[in-house]
Amino acid sequence: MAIAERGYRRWEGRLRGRALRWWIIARWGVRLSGQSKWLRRLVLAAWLPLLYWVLAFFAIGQVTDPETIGAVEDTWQFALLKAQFGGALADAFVRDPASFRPTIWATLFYFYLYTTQVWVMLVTAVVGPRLISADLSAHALGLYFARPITRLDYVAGKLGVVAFWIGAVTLGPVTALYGLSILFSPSLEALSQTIFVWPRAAGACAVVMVGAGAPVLALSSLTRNPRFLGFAWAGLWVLSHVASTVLSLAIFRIGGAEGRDWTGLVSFFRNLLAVAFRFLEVETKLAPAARLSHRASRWMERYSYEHDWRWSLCLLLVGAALSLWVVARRVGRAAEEGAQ
Amino acid sequence: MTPLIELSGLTKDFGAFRALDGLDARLPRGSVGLLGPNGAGKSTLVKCLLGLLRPSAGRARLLGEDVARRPLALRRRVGYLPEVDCHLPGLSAVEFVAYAGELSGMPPRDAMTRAHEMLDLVGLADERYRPVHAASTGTRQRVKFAQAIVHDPEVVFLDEPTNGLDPRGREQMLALVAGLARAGVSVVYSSHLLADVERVCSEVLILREGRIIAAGPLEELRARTGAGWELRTRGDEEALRRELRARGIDYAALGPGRGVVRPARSSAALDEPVPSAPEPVPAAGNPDAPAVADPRSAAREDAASPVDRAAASESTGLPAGEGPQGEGGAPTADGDEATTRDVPSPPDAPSGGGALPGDAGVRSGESARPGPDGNSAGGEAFSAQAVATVPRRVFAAAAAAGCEVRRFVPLRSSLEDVFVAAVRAQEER
Amino acid sequence: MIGQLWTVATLELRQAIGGAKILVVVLMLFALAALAFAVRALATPPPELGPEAFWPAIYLLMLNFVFLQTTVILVPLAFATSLLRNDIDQGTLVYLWTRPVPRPTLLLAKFLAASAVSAGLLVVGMGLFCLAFLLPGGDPSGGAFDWLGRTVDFMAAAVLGAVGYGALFALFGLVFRRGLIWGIAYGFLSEFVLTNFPAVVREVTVMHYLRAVALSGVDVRSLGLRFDPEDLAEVERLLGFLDPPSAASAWATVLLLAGACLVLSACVVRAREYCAAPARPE
Amino acid sequence: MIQARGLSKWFGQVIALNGVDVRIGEGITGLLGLNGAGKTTFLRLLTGQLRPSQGSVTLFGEPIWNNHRLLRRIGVCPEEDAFYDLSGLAFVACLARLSGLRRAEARRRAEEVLERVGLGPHRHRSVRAYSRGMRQRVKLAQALVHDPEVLFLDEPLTGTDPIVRRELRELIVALGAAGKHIVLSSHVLHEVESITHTIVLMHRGRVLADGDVERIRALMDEHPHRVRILCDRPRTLARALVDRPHVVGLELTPGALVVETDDPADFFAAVPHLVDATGVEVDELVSEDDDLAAVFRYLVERS
Repeated sequence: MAIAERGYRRWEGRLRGRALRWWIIARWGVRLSGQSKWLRRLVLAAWLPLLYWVLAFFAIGQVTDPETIGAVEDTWQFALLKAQFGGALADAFVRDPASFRPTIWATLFYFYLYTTQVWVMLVTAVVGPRLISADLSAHALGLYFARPITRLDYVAGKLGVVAFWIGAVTLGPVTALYGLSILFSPSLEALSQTIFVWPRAAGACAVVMVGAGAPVLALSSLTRNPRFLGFAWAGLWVLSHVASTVLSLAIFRIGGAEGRDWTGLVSFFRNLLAVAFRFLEVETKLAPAARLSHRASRWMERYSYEHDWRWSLCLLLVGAALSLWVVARRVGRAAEEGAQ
Repeated sequence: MTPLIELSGLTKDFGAFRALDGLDARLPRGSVGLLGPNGAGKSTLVKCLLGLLRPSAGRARLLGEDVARRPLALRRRVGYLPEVDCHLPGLSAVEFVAYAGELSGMPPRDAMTRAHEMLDLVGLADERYRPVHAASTGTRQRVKFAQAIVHDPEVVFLDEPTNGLDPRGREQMLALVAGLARAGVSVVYSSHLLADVERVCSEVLILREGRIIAAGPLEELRARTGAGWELRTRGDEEALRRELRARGIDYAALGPGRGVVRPARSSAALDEPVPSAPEPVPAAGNPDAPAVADPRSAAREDAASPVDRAAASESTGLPAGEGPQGEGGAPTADGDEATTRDVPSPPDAPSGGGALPGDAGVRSGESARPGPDGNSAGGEAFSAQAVATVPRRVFAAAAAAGCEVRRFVPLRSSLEDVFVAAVRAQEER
Repeated sequence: MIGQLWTVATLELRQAIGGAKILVVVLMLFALAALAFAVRALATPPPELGPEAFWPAIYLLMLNFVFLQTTVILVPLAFATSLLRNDIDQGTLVYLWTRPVPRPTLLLAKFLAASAVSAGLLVVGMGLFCLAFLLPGGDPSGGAFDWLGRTVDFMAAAVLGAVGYGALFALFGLVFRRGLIWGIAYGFLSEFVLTNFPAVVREVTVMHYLRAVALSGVDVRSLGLRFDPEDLAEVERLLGFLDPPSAASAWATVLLLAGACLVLSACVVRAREYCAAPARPE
Repeated sequence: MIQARGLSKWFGQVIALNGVDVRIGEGITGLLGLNGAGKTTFLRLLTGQLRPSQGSVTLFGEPIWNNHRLLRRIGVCPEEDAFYDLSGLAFVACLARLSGLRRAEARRRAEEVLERVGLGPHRHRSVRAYSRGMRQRVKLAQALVHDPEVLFLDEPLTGTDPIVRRELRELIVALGAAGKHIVLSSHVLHEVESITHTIVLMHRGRVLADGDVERIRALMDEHPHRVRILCDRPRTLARALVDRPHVVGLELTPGALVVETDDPADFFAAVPHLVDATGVEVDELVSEDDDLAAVFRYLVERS
């Protein structure tokens, strides 16, 4: 009977290349941050309003279904549609679903994205601050960089974590919603008209992931104690929105200045939404309906942004790039210090 | 076999402060000791070898590869136990080690099974499932050790691994390190504790203020210091001294019931003037409170009035190396992080007895001090034959004097004396 | 006694100045000043409102909403909630707690220092705000509006707020483990919800009194604000003009509240143990 | 001086002190125990930072909790390595002011005490730039500045390198000699033994033994000793030893003999005669249980 040698044994396996190191950091980061109760409650809360949208898409599917076309006026689905889109647009849609389907889809998806921005702020405020500051205060960077890992892997991994949770609150619900709307749509031909929605929505979510994720990482890498960071981050969003509102009120609403209202650029929310608005092409889709229904035109006025969306996108991307650069530099210096 | 570490003119500056000043050394594979007081540049050297710090000048090669050129490939074959207290936040011990394994390139499943194996090795039972940041110092130190070896590195850098461990923890850590060396993993053991390095390393590199003051195999460095025995007795000391002198053995008393025995030397060198004695036994207050400079010896003292062993070694010129951990000697149980002989920072040690004011009056006269050139000269004067019969004569004398012999240990030079001699040699250069 | 009070106060002052908090607050104040400058530079009075009516109205509205009702709560919240928390986390509380000074005195000294810092920052912030507003074009209302007087009223309200809210948030910091969350909850509740309720409920909030002090010298009607009637009522309601208490009674009420909070804090500090958790059991 | 009667302290369900009854007298007393044995909690109770959950603890007869006048007579050197961002002099002078000294006197005393702990030349540098040893010394200085009667030192020597440890020890001994009463906590056994003979041994929140080391030293000879003898002919020595009445165990390994005896005094007296008679060449004779650590282990296992 051979007694197994209890002491230290060599490992026969072979170490893999450096390819997916960032994925490992991201995967473990998500697992670790997933343990926080607050975060799970937030994500759950973000998925709840989905019920209403599902109902709305169910109603749309039913209403445009050929057999029931005749007796549609008095059904609850049509009532819901009218409540949501106003009488004129609802009638037009029922009569000629093909041409109005993209409008309805784009608007509904935009509304959903509009409501999730608050969740994005809260989720990043909960997940973001601890990601790097905890590593800094625990001197963990010495451990990370004593292993075959570059700063790029580390930063990409951490960005992956915060992007995952932003996605869980935006891309996740959007994809689920799109899947259900496909199920409820009566025919394949309807599907072809709305195929544009998902990739564009996903693009908008990607911009949100990077635009909101990177700055919170930069904040997280600046300090060792993340206690105030969550509030500071949320404060930044709210204050930028308040400042933008005050500016637009003072200058364009009450004051009489001419020219396009550029104040939207000051607000973080508005930048993200302007990009989403453009990605889903809500404006072009809503234009034909605006002529018909008063409500559609009011939406146009309320949700569209006078400033050019490209400025918003550029502002977000530059901000993200700057943030990631700050993170890389801080992490690099801390790696040497951390190992001190 | 390519050497483990080759340093050529390695220099590292932090602004004006020069942490490493032109290091040149070649160290073979196996367990290498990096020794020096806190702030001597040990950690900086380790970080340069790991590629965490870029050297300001000169080159360092690890396992035959230049550290600055391809650090990533090199780091896959290296494990690191940092000195600073660090952990990966929020993870339990087993997650911590598995994650570390994956970061080094192990597939997830292998990393998890290997993590459990490593945690068994370091002796973590159910604490492995609790978060590391809430664990005790001992547990955290063991987890740090496990994460350093989970990916089966060829060389492991251990920076003060026994920091903050209680006696039992220290013993286990040293046994683990020895286990590593047995399994063929090269170990670079950086510490300011001499006894740890003595027990684990075959090669030693002694650093002081960024410069190498001694390097080479441990045995060679220690050969330079002479022989002698520490004797602890209880009973009539005067009778014992007379019996010993009658048998040609010189007894240098260090305190009541404690002394150093050496074969008596005929030459006059024996009775040179005695330098001022070790620190004072405090007059008022607590008369018994020993003014002990060297922590290690205190543990050996009788309660009566233990006198400082280090001071004794300086004044008697004899290597007062403790040596209980000599060949086969079981490590005394009370070794905790400060117990073992620590490396005195040179400004104090080499100046020897002189720096210590006041007098003890206990040993004036008996102890001899072979010249100022340090203890190495005193050793070789004895012939091998004279040395061999000392033990029997000592026991015979003790029997005749009717004294108890509570402790009789050969005085083998400890690294402190090697350090002291090296520093003195360096200052002369 | 006074010497010890002064020593602890300077210690707390030094700690407050050195931290990252003050940096964030100063940044915020500069941002507000920039906002004022932008509005003054870019906005033009609408045709129906002459410049002498438009600018004072905008200035007062911004001072009240952007400054008084947000910053005057946030700054004391940042400094007063963590009076002991900083020392506990740093581990330096032991130096104070083992001195022959009664703990309520230590707390009082720290509170005074924190309030002084908050008040100073707010006053400087408002000064900056006013300066930034007047910079681009001198006095827009042609002398009709006493800019300095009104700003000083707001500064007085800010100091009162620093003391009032400071005492309240100090109590939160001592009683609750996560004092900051409760502080924000109260700030949000009192600021956005209660102040806009009908008069009776409003008396409960500190903001009501701060506003009374801030707007004591202003009569909106005299401003000649020719909003359409529906807007004017809205502005009045927002500015809490229905039945403002007199400035003196407002000061008295808030100081009374602050005193009560401090007495409560003193009792809490005597009763509870404030020291870092014991060493982890082996 | 210090009297604890039935003193207990718990945090939630974790009990830190469990019914401690001890009296600590004048002079230097060592508080000894492993990490987590309750030393820090006991010191915090003694310095008024914690309130006893049960029982009482008094200093000079007075209860300590919320008794700030009593704090005038004590100086505390905490375990945490925590400081304000001040220079050494400013730090000590500021705390001196807090201890009731006027501005001029505080500064003078601060200069004096910094000189005494050997930080004279560094007093204007920021404390956070100090080395580990210097930080320990400035902590000692702030505890000494108002010339208290009693000093509470929580692990003063931990984490310092040997040279600083030696100097700090000399400083503490000198303070003891100057008549200050000191309660010194440490988990490093021989360090405390090298400073004082009066020790209080704590383990898992209870006092195992207290009093003079001599009394504890006497315990040494009560518990069995394992003595290892390295010699050329272990068997002959073993044969001679086996009929000794107090030898309870013999372990033979090549070149070494381990003897277990329950009367060490008798055994050590016999050894010279036996070695002389058998003519065995002994290289080394070491007892594993002839020191304080052994006593601690023995008491811990026994309790």
